[in-house]
Amino acid sequence: MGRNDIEKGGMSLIVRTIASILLPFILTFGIYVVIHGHLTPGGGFQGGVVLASAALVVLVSFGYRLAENMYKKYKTLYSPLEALGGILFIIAAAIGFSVAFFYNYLWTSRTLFGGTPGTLWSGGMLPIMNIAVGLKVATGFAGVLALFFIYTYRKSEGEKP
Amino acid sequence: MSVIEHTPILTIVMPLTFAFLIPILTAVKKESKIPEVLALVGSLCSLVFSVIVAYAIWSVGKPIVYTLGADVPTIVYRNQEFPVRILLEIDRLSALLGILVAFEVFIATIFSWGYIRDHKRKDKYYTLMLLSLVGMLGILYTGDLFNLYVFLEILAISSYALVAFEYEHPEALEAAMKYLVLGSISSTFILVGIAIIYGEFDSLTMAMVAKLIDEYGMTASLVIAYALFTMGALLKAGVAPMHMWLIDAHPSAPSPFSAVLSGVIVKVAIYIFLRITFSVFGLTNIDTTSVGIIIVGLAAISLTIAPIMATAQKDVKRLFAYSTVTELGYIIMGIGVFFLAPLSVHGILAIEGSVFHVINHAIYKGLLFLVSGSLIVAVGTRNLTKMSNIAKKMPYTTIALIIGLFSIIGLPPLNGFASKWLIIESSFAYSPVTGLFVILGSALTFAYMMKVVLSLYAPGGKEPSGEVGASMVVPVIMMAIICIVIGLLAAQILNKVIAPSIESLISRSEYINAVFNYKEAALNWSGVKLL
Amino acid sequence: MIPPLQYFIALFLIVAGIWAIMLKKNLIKILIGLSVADTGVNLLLITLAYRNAIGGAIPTAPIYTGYEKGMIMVSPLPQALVLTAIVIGVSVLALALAITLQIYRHYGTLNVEEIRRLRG
Amino acid sequence: MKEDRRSLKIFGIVFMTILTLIMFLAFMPGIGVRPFGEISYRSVPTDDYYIEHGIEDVGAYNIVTTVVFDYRGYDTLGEATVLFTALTGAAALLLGGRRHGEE
Repeated sequence: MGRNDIEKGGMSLIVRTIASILLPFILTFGIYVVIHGHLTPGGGFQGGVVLASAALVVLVSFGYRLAENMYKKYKTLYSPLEALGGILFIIAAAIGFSVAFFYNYLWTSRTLFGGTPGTLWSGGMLPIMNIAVGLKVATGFAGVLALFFIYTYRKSEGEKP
Repeated sequence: MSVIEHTPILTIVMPLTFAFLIPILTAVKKESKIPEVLALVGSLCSLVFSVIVAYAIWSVGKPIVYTLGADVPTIVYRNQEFPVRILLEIDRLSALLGILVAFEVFIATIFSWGYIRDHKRKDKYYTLMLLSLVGMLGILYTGDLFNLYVFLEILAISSYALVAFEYEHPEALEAAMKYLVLGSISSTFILVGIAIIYGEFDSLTMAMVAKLIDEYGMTASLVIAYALFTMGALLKAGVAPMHMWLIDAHPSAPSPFSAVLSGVIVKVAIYIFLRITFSVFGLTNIDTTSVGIIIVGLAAISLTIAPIMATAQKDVKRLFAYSTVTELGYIIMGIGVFFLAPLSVHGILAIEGSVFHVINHAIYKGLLFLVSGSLIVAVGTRNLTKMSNIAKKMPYTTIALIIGLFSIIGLPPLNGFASKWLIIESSFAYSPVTGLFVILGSALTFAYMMKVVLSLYAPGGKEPSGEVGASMVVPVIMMAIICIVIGLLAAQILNKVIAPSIESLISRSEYINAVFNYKEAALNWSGVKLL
Repeated sequence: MIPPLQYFIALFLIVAGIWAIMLKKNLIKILIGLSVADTGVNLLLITLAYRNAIGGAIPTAPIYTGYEKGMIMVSPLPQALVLTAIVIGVSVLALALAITLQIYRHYGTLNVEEIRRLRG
Repeated sequence: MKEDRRSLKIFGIVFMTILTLIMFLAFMPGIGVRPFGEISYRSVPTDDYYIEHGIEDVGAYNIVTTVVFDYRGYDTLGEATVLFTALTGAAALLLGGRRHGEE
């Protein structure tokens, strides 16, 4: 902690400790919301946003240095991951091509996710689509947030003498 | 069911899949030609599929319905079954415009091969280009109101991003911001209109809404919903008093996308207006005279103000953007004359002229914007007074440009003549006043386009180093050839292509009944005659 | 002439948002107006989903987990539409913010009138 | 210049007032959309269908998710595409700046 870290965009030790304690809970909750999307309120989008908020917590509390390291490591990854979510969604929709696009083949034939309604193992292609959309939304929003964060920080740094 | 029966959805999903593949494959292998190749294949796929869909519809002669996730759920309403799911409903007009859209994006993608070469962000460019194609095809093929809004937003967001793409020039950013704000307002209008319709009928399927409107008649809230739709669509189209964003946005985009913007995206907004008017609300349920007067008024403003402003422009792309507003005036004028004299002979002639002009304008304005791209690459400037000796150094591009310019002026053997003549003739038949505005617009178009022609031969300025690469010459020449071909075959195209499309646009019962007999209306390959 | 309160609030948000878009000078305020108008439309759609129960009971969300017999549910369709509309609104906002960042870098101001030609 | 701005402002206020009145009119009881909470006599029972048949058609307890991913899955595909478009657009605008030479 100290002035230097704060100037680098990070926050004080208290905030960072609390953030690192909270982080696993946020992630667990996000994943829970995604995979229980067909049973309880929530779903791919809501869970994805919760997961992306974990990324926001990291960005805000740990600041620019960590964000930049993460960014350098994964900068080629977030856009392909989001696209992968989209492809997964299209594939899930295309499973029903024997009848029509978006036909819920998995449920009507009870092949996969074909259990009793109300259990986790039900809903046909819904869990797959929830996971695909969750992946897409989480990476998408995390990517946008990281982009804004790094862009604004670099700009303010560049303007300093 | 074979794959061929899924062509309506494949037309939309194939380019989407390729758009998703671009970032994945680019991450695997950088500094390669992957984005270009994928974009080319994606747009070619949807071109081929849209031609197949159009061929099937022409041989069946009825609208085609594709139910997404078909089979089980239908609800019974008044002893008639109809699907609760999202529908694709394609009639002849949407199939025709689908081919046009896919073709224009395909040509622009070929042209981009040379224009965007070695750009650092070219993968983003090609992804956005494919996504704009997905948005346009989705709008044209959909039979569901909210789905129309979703695809409108895909189209809009990709357009905003591509207008701002060359942000090294700050005016691109301003133009994109203006476009974004006005586009969002128009989207909000359309969404409120959809909400009102949902509140009235609890249904979003266009054909179902149309049937219910016929049954219960218009209420005050439906009139307001129609007004909101019209306002939103005309704002998106950029008709005269709301044209300021268009003048900034179209020149600021990269030239191939300028061609797509001016050529087809503006027309998609007009398609939304036509579809909402004819198929959802119906001519008998709206006050055609007052709508017609408003539209003719807007057209008259477009036809006078825009060409006068264009004459003063030095920037070649800005001049073409003003010209787009003028041409929109022609299209809107035809539609307005139809509203004022619905279902009369010259009314139908007028709207046929409008739809024909939509196609012709897409071809020659696409050509002109692509040529402006070639000039930017070869000369390095958009200023007409600073170019010289274009004709000598770039012979093929010049020939194509001159064909495009003569076409836009309306010289007889070329395609611009046929559609403009239809609009002039029918608007004179309706009233000399409307005819006068159209003639005025033509005369002013002649004036400012001759300015471009003269500057091609003028000395004193920067000279191009030579002809641009083959990937930039071939599409332009192709467009020029199409200009000539459409001009020569104008009568046949009018009878075989345009007139049936208008017929299916006007016949509302056909559109409604296709959904209630959705099983017969599905694309069934056995019903299609092979030539 | 004021519509029922439930609709009035949604319509007020839409109109206030468009008002801010048209009359405010600061780009960020314009974007806030955009967001407010979006929220208004979403509220309008959600309002249309509500259905009165027959016995005066409060209707529940359309989810069968924890369902008891005799409960009535609100319409699920507008909720799905709102889910879509929210994400679309957020996407437009993200792109608009990206453009705004670039505009601020080039001009050093967010005032619409000071930015050359960017008026209306 | 200043006069110009004032006339623009007056036009904006007039336009907005008209728009406000029009939108309010659409929701007035009696002439407009159905009153709050009531089911319109004109409406189609689509929503009842979703509630009654959702479980047997799709097999999920959350009817909203059922509508989002199954009955209106195509909209959701479009929505996911919107998000992808916006991210691609934002990346195209924010990356590749000249000043830092990054990416």
